Amino acid sequence: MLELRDVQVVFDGFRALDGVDLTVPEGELRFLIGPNGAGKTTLIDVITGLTRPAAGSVRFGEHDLVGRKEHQIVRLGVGRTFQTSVVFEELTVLENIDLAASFRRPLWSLARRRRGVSEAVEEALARTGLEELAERSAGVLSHGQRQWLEIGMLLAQRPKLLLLDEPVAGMSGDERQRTGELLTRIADDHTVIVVEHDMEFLRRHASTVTVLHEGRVLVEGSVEQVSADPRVQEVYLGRKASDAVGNRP
Amino acid sequence: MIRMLRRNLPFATVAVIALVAAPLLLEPFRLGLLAKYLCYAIVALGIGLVWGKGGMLTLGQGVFFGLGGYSMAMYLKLTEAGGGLPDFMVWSGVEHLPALWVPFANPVFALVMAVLGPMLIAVILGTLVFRQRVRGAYFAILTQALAAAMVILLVGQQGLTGGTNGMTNFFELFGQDLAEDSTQRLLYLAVAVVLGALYLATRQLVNSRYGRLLVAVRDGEDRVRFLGYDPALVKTVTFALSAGMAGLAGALFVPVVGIISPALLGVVPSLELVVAVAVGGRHVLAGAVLGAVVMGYAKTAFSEQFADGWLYLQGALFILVMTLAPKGVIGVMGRLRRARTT
Amino acid sequence: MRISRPILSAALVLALAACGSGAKPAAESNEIKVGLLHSLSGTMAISEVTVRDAELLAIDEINKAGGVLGKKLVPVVEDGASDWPTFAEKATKLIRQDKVATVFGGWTSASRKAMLPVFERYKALLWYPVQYEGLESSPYIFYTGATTNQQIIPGLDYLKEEGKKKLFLVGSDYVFPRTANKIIKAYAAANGMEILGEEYTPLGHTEYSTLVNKVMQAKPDAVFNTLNGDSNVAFFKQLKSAGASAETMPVLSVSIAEEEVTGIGVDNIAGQPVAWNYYQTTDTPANEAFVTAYKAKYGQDKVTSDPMEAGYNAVYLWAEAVKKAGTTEVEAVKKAAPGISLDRPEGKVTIDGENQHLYKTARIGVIQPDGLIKEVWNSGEPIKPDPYLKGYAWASGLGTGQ
Amino acid sequence: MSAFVNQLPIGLSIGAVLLLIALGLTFTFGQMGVINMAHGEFIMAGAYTAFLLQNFVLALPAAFLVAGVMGLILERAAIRHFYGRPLDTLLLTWGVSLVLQQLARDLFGAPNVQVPAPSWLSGGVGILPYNRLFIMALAIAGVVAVWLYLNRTGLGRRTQAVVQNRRLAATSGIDTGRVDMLTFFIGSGLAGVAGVALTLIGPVGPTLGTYYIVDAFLVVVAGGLGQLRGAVLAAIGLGLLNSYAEFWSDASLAKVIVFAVLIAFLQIRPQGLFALRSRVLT
Repeated sequence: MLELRDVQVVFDGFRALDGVDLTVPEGELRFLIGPNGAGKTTLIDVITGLTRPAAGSVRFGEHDLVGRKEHQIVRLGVGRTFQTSVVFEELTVLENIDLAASFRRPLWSLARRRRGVSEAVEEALARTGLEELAERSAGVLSHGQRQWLEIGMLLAQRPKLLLLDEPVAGMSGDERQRTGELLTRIADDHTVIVVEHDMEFLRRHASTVTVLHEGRVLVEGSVEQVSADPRVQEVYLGRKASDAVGNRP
Repeated sequence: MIRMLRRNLPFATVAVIALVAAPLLLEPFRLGLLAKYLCYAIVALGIGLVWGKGGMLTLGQGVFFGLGGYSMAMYLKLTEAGGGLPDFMVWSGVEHLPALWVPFANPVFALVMAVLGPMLIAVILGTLVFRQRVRGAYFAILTQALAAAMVILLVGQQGLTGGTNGMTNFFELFGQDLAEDSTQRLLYLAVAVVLGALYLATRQLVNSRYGRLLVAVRDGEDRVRFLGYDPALVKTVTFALSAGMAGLAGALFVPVVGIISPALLGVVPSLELVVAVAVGGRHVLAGAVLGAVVMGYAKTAFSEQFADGWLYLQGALFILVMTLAPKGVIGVMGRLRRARTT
Repeated sequence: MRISRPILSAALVLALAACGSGAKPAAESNEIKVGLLHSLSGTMAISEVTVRDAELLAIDEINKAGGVLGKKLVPVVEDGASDWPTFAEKATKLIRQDKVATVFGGWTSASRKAMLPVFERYKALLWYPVQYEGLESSPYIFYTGATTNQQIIPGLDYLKEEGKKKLFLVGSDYVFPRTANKIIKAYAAANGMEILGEEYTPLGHTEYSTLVNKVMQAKPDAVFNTLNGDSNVAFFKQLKSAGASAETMPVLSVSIAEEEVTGIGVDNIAGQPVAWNYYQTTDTPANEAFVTAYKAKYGQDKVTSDPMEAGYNAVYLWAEAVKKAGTTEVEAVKKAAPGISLDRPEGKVTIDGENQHLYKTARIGVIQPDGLIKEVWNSGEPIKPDPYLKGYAWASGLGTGQ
Repeated sequence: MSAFVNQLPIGLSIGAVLLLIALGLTFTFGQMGVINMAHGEFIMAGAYTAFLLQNFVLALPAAFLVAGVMGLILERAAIRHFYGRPLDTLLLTWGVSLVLQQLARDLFGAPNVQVPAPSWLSGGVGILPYNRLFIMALAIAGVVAVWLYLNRTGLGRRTQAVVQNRRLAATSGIDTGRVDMLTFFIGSGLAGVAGVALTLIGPVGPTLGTYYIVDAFLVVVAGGLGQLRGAVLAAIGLGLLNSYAEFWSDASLAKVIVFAVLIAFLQIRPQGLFALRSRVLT
């Protein structure tokens, strides 16, 4: 489904990604972890077209993603969320999701007034549990609700591959719980890649984990395999464990 | 049905005043002035769309207004010349009608070009600029430079455009004598109807998904990319729409006022229109329209009373609006109203 | 959005009401309203305000002397704001709203061209006080400044007499310089003179190093300068610092009068020739009175210039025509005006019946270190105005039409 | 041919003028993201300072102070409420510029005034008059001073810290308000100095600022936000372009050519010559 080969990214002489290979088969829920500066977000940026790699290939199905613009990649079925959620505060929750769901329509047809709510939107609202808030403006949502809205917008796009960048960062325990459940349900019928720091969350929901370190893939495997790996322990525990793996504020 | 009526009641009231009361009550000279303000209001409507909703601050809207005006003026000049050369070409030493001018003898072509010409330029500039993600202040400065460059270009091509003088001395439009008060009244009505129709259309657009998308592009252009839309396309289309409106306004302006000159499309008039929109209230389309009419009227009134004060007033008004009432007159009214009801 | 619309309509009604309230009661029967329409703001205000002042002075003087037809003149002053459409709008207002008997106004050709259709449409009178590019003769405009054969051609005659054979033409990019330069080129071709270069810069241009370089490289005998306004300041400063002086490179200017000299800096321009019909130093009794009265009214440090004098004259000429016609009615005034001849500060002026321009004496002056201009040459007698240059064989191919 | 060679120093001297007028903007626009349309009027204030003092040399520091204080007042009174809203600042400062223009007209009269050029600046070397050389020297001195300030003083480093990350700078104990004030003071002051220099070559009147403002912004746009070296290169590039374009065509066409080239240039380098790279999503 998604195949990265020897991806390299250089920022002003700094090698953010140094030859990453990554294969994610269809239907998998993959976690990406690694200490700060390991290149997790950069990897997501490369896949979604935000950052152009200096070398390497990114294949999604039969498409080569390198060199395509962000919106073109979305149109191929790759969607993402952001660490700091960006939703459109002046629009209502419903409008936010509706906008996400409508991108395949031709531009001129958008000029018509929206009537009713499409199936994709209803579904996204239901899955994220935001039905009650549908008519509220997105500006009044709490941090957790915003993340759910982001995920809802992502679902409404009906993507084949979802990339979630730290979906539970800054959430309360309760919210974490709900997000985790949401995630598992989504993973049932989607391919998902999650960047996450939170080990607890990881243990509970991850199937396969890829550990990045200094722009390279360190190990890949199940949660048990990975946490047992001495290199991972060195990377994380060699320094202060809490510093690297702990919950970020 | 009743809801629709209630929704449109204010619009209907304004429409009746504009279409019935104004032509009956105002003397021809004042009606002409009002027609002029309404032309500006059409441009302002476009600015309200592109800046208020789309967040693109265009300081070159005068260029599009001017291009529309020049298209119309070329047609009027050619009818007046009646097969000969327009007067300014004679004294500029031009001997044959330039090829560029020939098709403008056709009124339909001239009117279409008045709208399409500006849109084309907006599409070209928009594509070049937005695709490279040049935005915000950079875009504003570039449009301002466009206005400056366009003025110099028009002034420099005296044989083609009439230079600094521009074009004036028009006698008839579609066979109607422009000097007649009745013609001027008809023109006023035409301007008012066009403004009303464009207002309704723009309001519809703003309330559609497209309008939501535009606001989304304004507030988070990069995020919109990840919703699968191309913000450059959305922005370019919007910019072109506003350019088309400005062009149409220019085409209407010329027979109403009887002159088009580079002075109308430079940096200052372009900025003045933006000021008007800000004063009226940029977040609401009605605010843009109101602002253009009010500022147009204020300018006339002030320069009739004490000319020197106009710059002070305009400057001060602007500083006040931006610092104290960034939502403009409409915003203040809204606040007052809310204060009263609660 | 819903909140605002009722208020919007209310505001529109108010605006309409305000629009309608502009009408003023008819003039008292012992008064005659006249319009003064010049730029009081914007880039042209520098020049035009002084013309308005001179016109106000003339109105004052006429009123003190008993007015016209026993009625007092009441000036209605409007601001053209250096914006041509505004000139057209304000002209309409003066004619239709204020119902003035005549209008004195304009400076730039563009403002005149913008007002022309208005005056022709409403059959009202405009008195235009500035030298201009000719090729015009509207039945509803009286031109009290020079046309080309009263300023440019005498300027060329002067350069020819001085033995300047190679010219460089520098001008602002608008109608007057372009037309003037066409005439100059035709004149040069007919008189064995050579044009080494012709350059235009946008109005308000201030970077002249490249142009000065072009001029210096071409090594002309003289420069004919039709630059306008602030550009002159930059041009003369940069020309001087490039090492040119009035001796090595005379620059004949047709748009620099006494009031511009200070801004340019006397050091930068002293010794350079200019072409006009009037200078503050022109030695006539009428001028002595004019200069004294002007300084008394507006300040001893003020200077008088050609366009100011032309505006001042315009009021007197109109008043004379009204006296002769016995009415302010436009057609009657037009009929009475031809042949009216007055001794003005610049000497004798006469209204030409054919084209409504004036017979004027051409004068070449040199800018003095005190900022005033000293006459060094004049045409001897008033020159008959010839806006279409019909009387000059070499000018026949200028596409002057009509 | 010699005229062609002559255009090179002329282009450089035009570039120096552009650099001088844009130098202040690299501070206010470049460092703070404030589009100050009244920048041109600060230049004008500098020129009028020279007129009031009637002493060119004395006017340089005096104009720096006068324009700087005006900038300070503007920043404290209005602009500081507008950070993060560059477009609103643009319109606000345009209002300020209108008021200042009219104020100058009322204070000094509409006609241009004369500032005597010092006698030691008359004459020249080859094609370049001394006053042009002086402007070039002043521009170089300005660039060096700005560079030293930004990179060699604590205040300057703090300024750069605020530019790169306002919030982080604030949390690490930098008084961003003071930094803003100072930055605006210096940026406006530099405009004042430019105004004094411009009295050597151009008119001194109420509309002085409007002649330079668009060009100044184009330099900053071409140079890239917040980049001193970008501004220097852009000013020289635009100066040369102006000079040769005008040499081969005419002054009117040259302006149009410059605009077209700039748009084309932005196709290759949309962020200007140099730009801070940022991963922050807007």
